[in-house]
Amino acid sequence: MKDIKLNIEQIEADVLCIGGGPAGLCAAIRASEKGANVVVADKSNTLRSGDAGMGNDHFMCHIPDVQGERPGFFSKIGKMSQAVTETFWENAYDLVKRWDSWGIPMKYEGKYEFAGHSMPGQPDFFLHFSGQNTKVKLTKQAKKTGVRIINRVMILDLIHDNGTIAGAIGFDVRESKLLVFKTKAVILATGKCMRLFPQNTGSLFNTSTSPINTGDGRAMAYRAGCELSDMELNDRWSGPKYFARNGRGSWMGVFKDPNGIQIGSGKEMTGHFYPQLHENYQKSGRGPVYMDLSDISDKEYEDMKYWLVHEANTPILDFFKEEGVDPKEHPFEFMTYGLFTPGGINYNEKCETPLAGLYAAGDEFMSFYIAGAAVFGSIAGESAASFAAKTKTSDEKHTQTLVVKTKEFLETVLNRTDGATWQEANSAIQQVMADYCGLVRSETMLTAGLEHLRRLKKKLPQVLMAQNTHELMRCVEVLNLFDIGEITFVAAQERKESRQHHHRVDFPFTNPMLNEQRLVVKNKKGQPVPEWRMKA
Amino acid sequence: MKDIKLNIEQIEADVLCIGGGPAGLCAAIRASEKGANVVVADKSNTLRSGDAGMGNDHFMCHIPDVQGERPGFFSKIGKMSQAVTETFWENAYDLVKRWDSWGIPMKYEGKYEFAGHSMPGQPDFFLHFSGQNTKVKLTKQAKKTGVRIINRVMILDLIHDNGTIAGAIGFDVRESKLLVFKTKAVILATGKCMRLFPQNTGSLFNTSTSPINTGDGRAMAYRAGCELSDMELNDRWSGPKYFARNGRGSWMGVFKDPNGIQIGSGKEMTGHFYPQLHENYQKSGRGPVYMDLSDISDKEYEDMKYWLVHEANTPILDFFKEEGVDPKEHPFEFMTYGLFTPGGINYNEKCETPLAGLYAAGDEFMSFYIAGAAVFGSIAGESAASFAAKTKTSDEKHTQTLVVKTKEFLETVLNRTDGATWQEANSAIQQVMADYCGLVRSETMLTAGLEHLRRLKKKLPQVLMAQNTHELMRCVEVLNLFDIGEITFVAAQERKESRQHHHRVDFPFTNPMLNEQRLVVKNKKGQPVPEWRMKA
Amino acid sequence: MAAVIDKEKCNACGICVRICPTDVYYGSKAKEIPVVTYPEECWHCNACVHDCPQNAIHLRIPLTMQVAYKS
Amino acid sequence: MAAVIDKEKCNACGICVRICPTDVYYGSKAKEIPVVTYPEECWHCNACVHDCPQNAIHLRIPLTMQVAYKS
Repeated sequence: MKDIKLNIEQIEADVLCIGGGPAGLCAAIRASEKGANVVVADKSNTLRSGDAGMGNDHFMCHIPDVQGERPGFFSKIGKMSQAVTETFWENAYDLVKRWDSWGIPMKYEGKYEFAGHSMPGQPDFFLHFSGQNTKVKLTKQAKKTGVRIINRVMILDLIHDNGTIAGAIGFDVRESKLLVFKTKAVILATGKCMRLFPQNTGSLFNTSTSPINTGDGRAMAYRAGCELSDMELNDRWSGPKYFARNGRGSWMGVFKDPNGIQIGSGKEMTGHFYPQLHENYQKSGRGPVYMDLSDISDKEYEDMKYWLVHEANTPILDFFKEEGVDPKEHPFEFMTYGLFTPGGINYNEKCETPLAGLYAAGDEFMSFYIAGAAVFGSIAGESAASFAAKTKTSDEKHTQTLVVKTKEFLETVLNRTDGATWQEANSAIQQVMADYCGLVRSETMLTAGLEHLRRLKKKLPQVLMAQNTHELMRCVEVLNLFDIGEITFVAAQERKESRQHHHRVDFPFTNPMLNEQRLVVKNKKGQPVPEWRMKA
Repeated sequence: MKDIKLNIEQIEADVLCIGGGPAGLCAAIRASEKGANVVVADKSNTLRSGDAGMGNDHFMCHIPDVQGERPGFFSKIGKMSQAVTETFWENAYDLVKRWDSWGIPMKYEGKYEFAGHSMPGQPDFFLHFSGQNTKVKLTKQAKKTGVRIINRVMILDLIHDNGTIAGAIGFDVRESKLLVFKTKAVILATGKCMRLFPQNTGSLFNTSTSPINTGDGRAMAYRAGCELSDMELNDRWSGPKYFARNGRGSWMGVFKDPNGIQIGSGKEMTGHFYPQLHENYQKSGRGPVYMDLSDISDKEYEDMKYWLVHEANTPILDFFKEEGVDPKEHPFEFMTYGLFTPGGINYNEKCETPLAGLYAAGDEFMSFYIAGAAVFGSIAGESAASFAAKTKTSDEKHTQTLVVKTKEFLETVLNRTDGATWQEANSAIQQVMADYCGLVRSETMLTAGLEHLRRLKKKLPQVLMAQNTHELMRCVEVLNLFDIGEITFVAAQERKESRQHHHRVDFPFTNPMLNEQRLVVKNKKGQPVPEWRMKA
Repeated sequence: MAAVIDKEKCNACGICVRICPTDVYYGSKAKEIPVVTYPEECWHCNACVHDCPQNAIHLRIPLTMQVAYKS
Repeated sequence: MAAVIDKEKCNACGICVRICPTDVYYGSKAKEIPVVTYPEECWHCNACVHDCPQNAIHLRIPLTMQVAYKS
């Protein structure tokens, strides 16, 4: 019989940043600059963790001297509020300068270069930057600013007291330690939610953005009482087949059909906004669709490869190299990846959430790309620091109960010898999501699927099994996915219309009356309940 | 560094039966009765291996005193030749009597009972029998008849010399032993081919019939020079969701939609012949489809459960029991399972193949159910025994080369420490089959997919890795699947029409000129080549 | 884990190891309580459950395989 | 197996173990050649390949992930 025990360790600070990506690190740096005692907890290691771990090559911003007019595009379509959008454009250039001063090369050959990823008829608004080592530089800057970084920590729940945040509870994923964070403010910056829907066959971890982003922030916030927004409006991407990887905008070729006929004009951004193209061609037998680089010049090809390196696409370039194949001469297939969840914690322009002391930033809701993470990370840090400065540490009674309960649960999972692995549970939730709440939704399917999901969810605590704290981290991720899945079902049931990828066959039309509303789901006594809100 | 070596052991006999299911065991028993020295090699253990391992409750046959007129149904639609069909009906009753005499209860409450599984307008032609322990009884009878059974042996290739069979080569899946069978005749009876297409999410082994039936016989026969027939005409089944298990005919309820409205009259056998019903309902948002037992009487319910036990469905009954749920009161969902490969070695009425001394029986081609396995198993045994009686053991030169080459390859896979597991390779072939040669086929998709498949296939010998002989067995299964997958692509390319589940979007019509022809694929210098044949 | 063995009831007779069609018990030793080395290869056929003279085995049906039913 | 370590080149510095985002190297011991405990959790991000000072790591792209291209 196993008998793993977790030792309790307490960590005190003013501000805790959960997640050490661009948002979390920028939050930590700013909060620390503002005088707060800051700790960052990352599931991995901030040097290379998350979507930005191996780089990003485009930073959305407005630099008047270079671009002239401010691009209007994103202020019109963003699901964020007008105030958030405005705040973004006002602050982005400042972040460019700060990053540059921290050693992140924001200029290319001595000047700001805007190129790629832009929309037809709009000024270029993506600054091309050599971002392969962004996370290394941000980590260095955070340490220099006095931030304490604790890597390999899985935070699993927020500690709160009557609507006020008091910290968080987590564990070390390499050692048997339960970590109790007592802080005055908490910033959620855990990124996207990727492993809810199946992405690709063959592997749970073959995802286009980081597979360890499992909506942990969303799930914790929901359990603590925050509402989640737009959870039913799932989205899809496309990219190389079968090596799931984002960065479509960096492949400078055109799409061609099997007969070498170009699809589209090659100039528009349909590759971004019509990711189903590839699936539709495949399912209708007209496919595959190829990314064809044969018509670009040698100079363009060399440039493309340079930027692909900074856009974290070296593994695909290396694949072709090992294969002895030049992608310029060998068109390769694209595919449509699975659904994911952009909806989440709809933070305001100060990064506030409905809970006092709780802030969110970056991809906790939608995305302004890495630039949005930088801007709102910094703002979250500022908000959290100023909240912490005027707040006393909360009392401990509630914490003790939670710690005891959490410790007991985690140790049960660790010491179980017969049961379900996290992979089994993760596959089960993906199966339910794809089969009942996927690309085709209807009242009858949603009802049946939600019942099945809840039946499985109820069993999880009785069967989940982990051999060590690493697997325990994966188990907690899956528990979060079950919460988010349940919320997605409830929201999909409530939205009785079709919109974007939310396709209700029983309500096939888009209802224009809902254009100005958004759907949120709240935790009411453990049950997810939908509510409509006017858009801000 | 690992250094696993395989010790060579030679086994001599007149007849080798590969596979110890109803076909292989009946073949062995009959060959032994006819005076041959017989050995059976089974990947598992003949007591419980294969589709019939835990039972079967219906034996197709014609007993004139009970049924009157012979059912005409199967003689009209079977893909087998008229001669094979005739031979079947002439011999099935004899097998009933033989099985009964071996202790398999072919009578129910003292008499032959025909019920269930039948076609509208046809006499009942399935004898209901209590077959849960069929394999135990057949194994006992085989031993009694003097058959030598070697369990846990994976046969991987036939030994042949100028079109004449000389034996087979395999290995012990529990010990490091290479087994060289020197026999005058070989009978292939390895069952179906199940793991080529994805069946269900979550597990490679969640298959409706036995997951270890991987078309080993088909692949070996093809490599040795036999043509394979109807490989592009893949088929599908339906059954309980998500617990893939055949035995649809034993669930005596009706299908209902989510509103409790019955689908179909409830009397026809559409559940067998329209398995896509469930997928169509799901994909169109009208699902799920429920198996509803609420209208059957208590007596019918008890009968149903009795027969489900003999039809190997106890695990599903046990699931409901543990769940505390009575399936009579709780309609449960059905689903459409993935494609599989009924096509294969189109043996004649004497079970002969084009190779002298090589015979095939049972599910190596299509299926006459367990009755067909019994009948043609017995005939194969008779043919093989009489062939062996007039044949000398073949010379050994060719065998030695093969043994050395095989030993070297297997030891390489066993001693490799970095590489691809069988699961990875199996997932890869399933991905290619589903994406390029699945429910939608077209020239462009088939061409692209075949190229990708061949690229992967070429790499397999360089990357496959097994920790022990158990995993080595799975690796060999996957190598067989790659051969069968390649053949399926070639046949699907050649059949430029749509027929059954072979849906060519570029050739959407069924071509009546092909009604009387069948498509075969032959191995010509290592390349699969299609040819058309007139139906016999 | 597919097959779950009750260590109190099991008498290490080895029948399950002998008969399992997919050999999930590969690597089990004679006269010792069997080990489930390859749980993901369990077909959930119930052969070991049925043939165990001690009634010491039951199948845990994976979450991915639980039949969806109406409550 | 995702990351493959060249045991001749590796100097057991532990950088890959420290930085791997998905912690495939869990269980590796200090000053020993790292072990790939959870290969199926490799995201194939190239972080370890890039940061290895000895150039001792390369990724084997699984058969399921090989990009389909025209020859």
